[in-house]
Amino acid sequence: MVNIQNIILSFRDKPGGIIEAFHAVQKEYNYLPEETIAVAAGTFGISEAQAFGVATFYSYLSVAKRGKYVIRMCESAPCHIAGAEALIKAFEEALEIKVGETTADGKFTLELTECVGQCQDTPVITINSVPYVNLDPAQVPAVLALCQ
Amino acid sequence: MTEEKRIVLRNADLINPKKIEDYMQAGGYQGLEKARLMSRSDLIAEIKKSNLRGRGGAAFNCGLKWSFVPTDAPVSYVVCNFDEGEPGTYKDRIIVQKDPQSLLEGMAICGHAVNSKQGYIYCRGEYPYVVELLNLAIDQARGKGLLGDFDIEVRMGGGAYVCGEETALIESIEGHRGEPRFKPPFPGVAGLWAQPTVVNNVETFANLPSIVLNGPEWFAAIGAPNYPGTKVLTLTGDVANRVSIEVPTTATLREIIYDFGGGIKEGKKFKAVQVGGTSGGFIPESLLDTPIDFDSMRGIGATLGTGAVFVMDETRDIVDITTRIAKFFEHESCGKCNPCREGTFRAYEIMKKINNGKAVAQDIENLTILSQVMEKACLCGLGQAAPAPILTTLKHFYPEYQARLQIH
Amino acid sequence: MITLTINGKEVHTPKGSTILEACQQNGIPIPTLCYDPDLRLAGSCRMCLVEIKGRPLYAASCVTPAENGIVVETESPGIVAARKVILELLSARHKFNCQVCEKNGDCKFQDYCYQYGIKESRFIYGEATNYGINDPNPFIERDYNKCIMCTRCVRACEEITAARAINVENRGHHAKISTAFDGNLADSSCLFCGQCVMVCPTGALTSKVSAGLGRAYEVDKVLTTCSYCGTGCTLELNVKNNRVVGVTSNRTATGSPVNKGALCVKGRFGWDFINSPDRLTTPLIKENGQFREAGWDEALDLVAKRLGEVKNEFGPDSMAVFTSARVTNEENYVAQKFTRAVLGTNNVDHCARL
Amino acid sequence: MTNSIGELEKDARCIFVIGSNTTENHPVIGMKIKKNVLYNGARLIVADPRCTDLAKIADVYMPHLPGSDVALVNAMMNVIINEGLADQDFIAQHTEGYEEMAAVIAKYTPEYAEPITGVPAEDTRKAARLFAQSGNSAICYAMGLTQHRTGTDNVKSVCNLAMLTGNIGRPGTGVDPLRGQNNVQGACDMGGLPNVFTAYQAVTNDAAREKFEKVWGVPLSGQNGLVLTEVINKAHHGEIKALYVVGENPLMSDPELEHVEEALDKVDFVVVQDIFLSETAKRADVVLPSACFAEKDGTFSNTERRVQRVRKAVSAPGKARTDWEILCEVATRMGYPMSYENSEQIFEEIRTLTPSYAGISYQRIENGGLQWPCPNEEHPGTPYLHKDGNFSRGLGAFTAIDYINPGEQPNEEYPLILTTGRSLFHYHTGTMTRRASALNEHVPAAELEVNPEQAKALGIANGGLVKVSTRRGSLEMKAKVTDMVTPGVIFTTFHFAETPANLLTSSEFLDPTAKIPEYKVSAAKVEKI
Repeated sequence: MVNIQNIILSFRDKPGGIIEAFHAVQKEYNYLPEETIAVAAGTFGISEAQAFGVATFYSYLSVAKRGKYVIRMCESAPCHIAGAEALIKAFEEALEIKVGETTADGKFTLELTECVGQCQDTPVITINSVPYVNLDPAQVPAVLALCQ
Repeated sequence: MTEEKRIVLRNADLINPKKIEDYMQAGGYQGLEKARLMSRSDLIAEIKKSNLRGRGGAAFNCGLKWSFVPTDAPVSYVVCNFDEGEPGTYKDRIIVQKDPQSLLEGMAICGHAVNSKQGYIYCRGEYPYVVELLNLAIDQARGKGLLGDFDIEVRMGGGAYVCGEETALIESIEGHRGEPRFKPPFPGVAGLWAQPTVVNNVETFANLPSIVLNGPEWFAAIGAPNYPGTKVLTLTGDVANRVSIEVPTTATLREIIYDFGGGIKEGKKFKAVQVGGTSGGFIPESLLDTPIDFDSMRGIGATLGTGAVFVMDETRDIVDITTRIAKFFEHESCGKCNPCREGTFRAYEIMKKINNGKAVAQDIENLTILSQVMEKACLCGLGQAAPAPILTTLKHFYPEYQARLQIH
Repeated sequence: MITLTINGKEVHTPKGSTILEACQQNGIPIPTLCYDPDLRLAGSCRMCLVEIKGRPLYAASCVTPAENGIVVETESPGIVAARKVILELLSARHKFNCQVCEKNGDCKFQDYCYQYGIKESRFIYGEATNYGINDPNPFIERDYNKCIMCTRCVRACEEITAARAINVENRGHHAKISTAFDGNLADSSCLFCGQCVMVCPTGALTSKVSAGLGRAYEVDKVLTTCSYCGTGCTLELNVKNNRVVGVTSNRTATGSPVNKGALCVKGRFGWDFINSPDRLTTPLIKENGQFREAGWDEALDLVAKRLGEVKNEFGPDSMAVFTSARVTNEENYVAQKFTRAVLGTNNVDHCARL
Repeated sequence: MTNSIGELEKDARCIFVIGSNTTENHPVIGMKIKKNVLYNGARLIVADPRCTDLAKIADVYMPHLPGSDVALVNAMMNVIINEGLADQDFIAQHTEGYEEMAAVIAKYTPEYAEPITGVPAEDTRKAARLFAQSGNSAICYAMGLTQHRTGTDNVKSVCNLAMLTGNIGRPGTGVDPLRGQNNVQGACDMGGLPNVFTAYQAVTNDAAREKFEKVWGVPLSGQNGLVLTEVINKAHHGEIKALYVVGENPLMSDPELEHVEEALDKVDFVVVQDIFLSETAKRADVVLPSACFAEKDGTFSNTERRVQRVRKAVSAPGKARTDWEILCEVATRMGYPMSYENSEQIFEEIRTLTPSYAGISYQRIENGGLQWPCPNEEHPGTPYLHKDGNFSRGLGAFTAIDYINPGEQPNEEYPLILTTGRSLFHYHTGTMTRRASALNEHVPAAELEVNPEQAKALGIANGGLVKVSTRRGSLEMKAKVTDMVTPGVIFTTFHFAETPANLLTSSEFLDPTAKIPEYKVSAAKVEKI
């Protein structure tokens, strides 16, 4: 893993680059480990409270530890009518966790998301930002099997 | 019958989006070249004359917007709003994925018009794969020296729908919480880092190369006179063909759903269509012959907005869908202004109560007054538009609400 | 000057004014919650909405420029309805316990609910948010169940104190004022200056030191100068029944020229030594190594007599006076006059250097 | 302060803070500086052995060794002179003594100073350029600069720096000592000093003395009195027979407490007027209860020379009386009748004898106060001194100053430098703040700040008990492991009677002019308990 300090410092000269830095850290760790906030605050000349405020504003960023595979399930209207609810339930049952939780082995985190912009093929989920489209509950085991 | 007319998607599937040479061969960057031979004021006058209106929520005359940038501003910015977050919308993604250079060329044209040296593309965080493509495209354009002294940087959003609002977007580029600013000042006067800033979306910029190349008269003659040109639409929901299309703005909703979308899936009957994304109004069958241009849509309480066309068949539960939409706004409200922060939350709670069959008439009354106040009192477009689905469904589909009440 | 019409009356205001300022200059009351003349504008509470003829949306008067010829209504039926809805929305999240609230009688939110007749909220739907009230610090009570998210505290922390200890976390209805990771103030960059308490328009932020000692309408405020460091901040001693029960601050340039209402933790929360049971209340005379209480006459006579004896026996320069950097100019003057004119020596000094 | 507090918020484009932990000791001034730096683009230079809050946001932070101020400032001036950044016009028109000073400065290259100050030469250069090239540069200092045996030299050095760059006599420039106590300025203005009457009129000046003799109606001594530290030393020798203490607490605030204690024991008669039974009051023969600031009328003069009202809010407890009333009673009983109706009447007498206060009246300061000099009732007060480079003495005098090392040097037995100061949450000897419930609850005891590296070497854990010793004595307290202090330097506060830090400080090395003890440098050692 790349050192958080180094990741963030590489954005130092980018005005307003804190969000880019957060994305870069999250790409590496799947969430923003605690020290991210202090390091980012110091790097971008703002306070920790301000950095924390930024990090918690954006739903794509997480300050809570997440699993290796973050499954975000869209439930916006087009996905909703295409059966998102059943799909969500299927994931919850398959992983034996509720939305917002992480499996005990730290492998999967289930999250809801709003639209991810793949509405031609609903319902849609993303796994670590890669979209999987046109899913139905029956495909859940196969989708999970892709995560190795 | 209306046919597809491709301006922004003119190169779609005809060129390799990863090869700038393909784009050049198809006439790419000739618009920019032509623009650079014009004076700034002439260029702005041309765009004004074309009557190109922003392909986003406000449909403001593009050239007029540019003209607000003070001519003596030492620093100004061109910002591309690529934060399309409206559920049912993915047209900007299609445009960029199929032809990224047309966006860059459009931004560079704008850069020339407002004397800007720096552009930003604010791309939603859900599209990391598109960001890669964009960066490749920028590298290629830069490598060929096509952008001249204008540079473009891509910034990623973070899953905040409100950042589609131009001032929230600017806040986000500055590294802040994406909370909208009050206006005035407008970005044209004081935007990014308090400098004059033009914010347009992908589709607006992508129109520019053709307009410059073919002249404003050419463009103004296409589609509806008050909203000329084409519109890229994305069809979702219960249509047979869930496709993206580009049509002149004279096309009607019925044509779009039935001619392009192939009608309702599985031979079912039409019930409602929501245009412009989740903040759009619900339109019943009786209004389907309305053309899609911005003003006509506004006339029926809808919005063209992002060009999302979300179709619902006869089996769909309007109250349930509206409840789900209320949840969307509850989730996406930034929380800065009172009526939106509290209003979206309470509206969702009331919708849930109705949806669960626990509500009484008073609840609908409360929902109505709340929605009416939000429309007029919220700080930004998000809160102002959030009640539209509620108010339009209450208007056109009231019996469905009534049927849910405990005491009818 | 700009001329505009407000509530049917033509009024004038300098160019660059907002509609709110135009109203204030012309004695037209506008309710505000997030507006604070010392802080950057937010335009977010929407209480100050007004209707401008020909514009489809209501305008927040605190951030809307006054323009020539505009026609403004400040209390139209639509505006009143909107304010009521806003107050009811806030009432739905605000925990009312005015009967025991420190801010009762000095609460803008309470005032407006009263003014607009908000007896109950139409919008109590869903589960009420319940934030714990447990920030273990001795200075500031943080009760976010009463917070209306005006963010004046955040802006004051940023713009007056520059401590930036708090910010808004999360978003939408779940937004809340917090330190990093929503921790305790003591673990943050908070300096406990209480500027947040000063600007809070509700009972969300109050002084723990003053808790229960007196409401705003019960106290007299006496403007004076802080007794701690040499900055010379002006503060208001809050007095109830001849007892200091708190410190507030005046924010006007004339009333508070150095600090414009800003104080530090000592000035705002360090006042209760005044009422300490350790205060000396009677003269003491030492006899056989022990102090005993004495009357003034006895003590003063003794001091005068002994000083006189020393002066006679050893001369004036065998005596010295330490005057004080903590007593008034007048007292310092009297002390050095006493040293020079009465004792007859220049042996007078104070701890300027220590 | 030559200038006004408000100027630090906007007018100053560069602020050089040396020996002042402003955000803790003058919090409201600290806020203004911070805002100017964070939001208004002002540049900030901080020289301090501790990495204070301001140091963290400084453009240049120089953690110089305690007591090396002259070397540091001389090195900055060396850079300014050598790089042609001095304000030659200002020097030519408004100053004297430049050549002599420049001759001394010549050897103080940043490289020469580096081993003395511990500040990298490059940082000194950066600081010098920033200070000289920012337009309006102000200097703020506090006890960190003055509490050395070279305190007067240190102050004169920063005056040199201000004059060298022409940073005097305009808003946002100047030399700004931040006074530590609410009315230190006033006590000095009022002649609470052994060599001057009010407004610094020398007791040795015949005309001044005659003026006071005439109004007071008695002959006055023309011989300078003893400063506080000299009084203690003389008392130690048995030469002070009576001591009258008004609201001071030398048994906490003075150096080498054991020495003070012995001295007080030798004084035949000690009177203490105070609001609490302070450590000093406990040693008194007679204790007289006085009123605190909330219980009396009067005026305080703040660090920017602003005379402001103090207003009575409540009555004093029990039989307590105001300090002036008590003093008048004693004077009267000693055969010199002194009585005033109220504090305003005293102030009126002050005005007649004090040129800089002559234009100030209670009526005029009802709203907002006035900054002296204010010579007449029409005068608006003086926000900043030396306007347009016009010094009260005519030309501003440069002083050639060589660096002298602190009196006490670390050695094998006492390898560390102990420096003392204050906490945000307490005030001076703690008589008030220790009895302010919230402040005392929040910070109930002193801590010894130790650098992590140092702590590791000594096996000290954060919060662990340590013994800190100097040649004078030892104290036990908890350690606070923090990189706020550099290795080699330890820090504690002097607010706490349980751990009186001045038990450790020395009274041996005094500034020859101001007689300030060297609080900021004591050779010390720390042991884990």
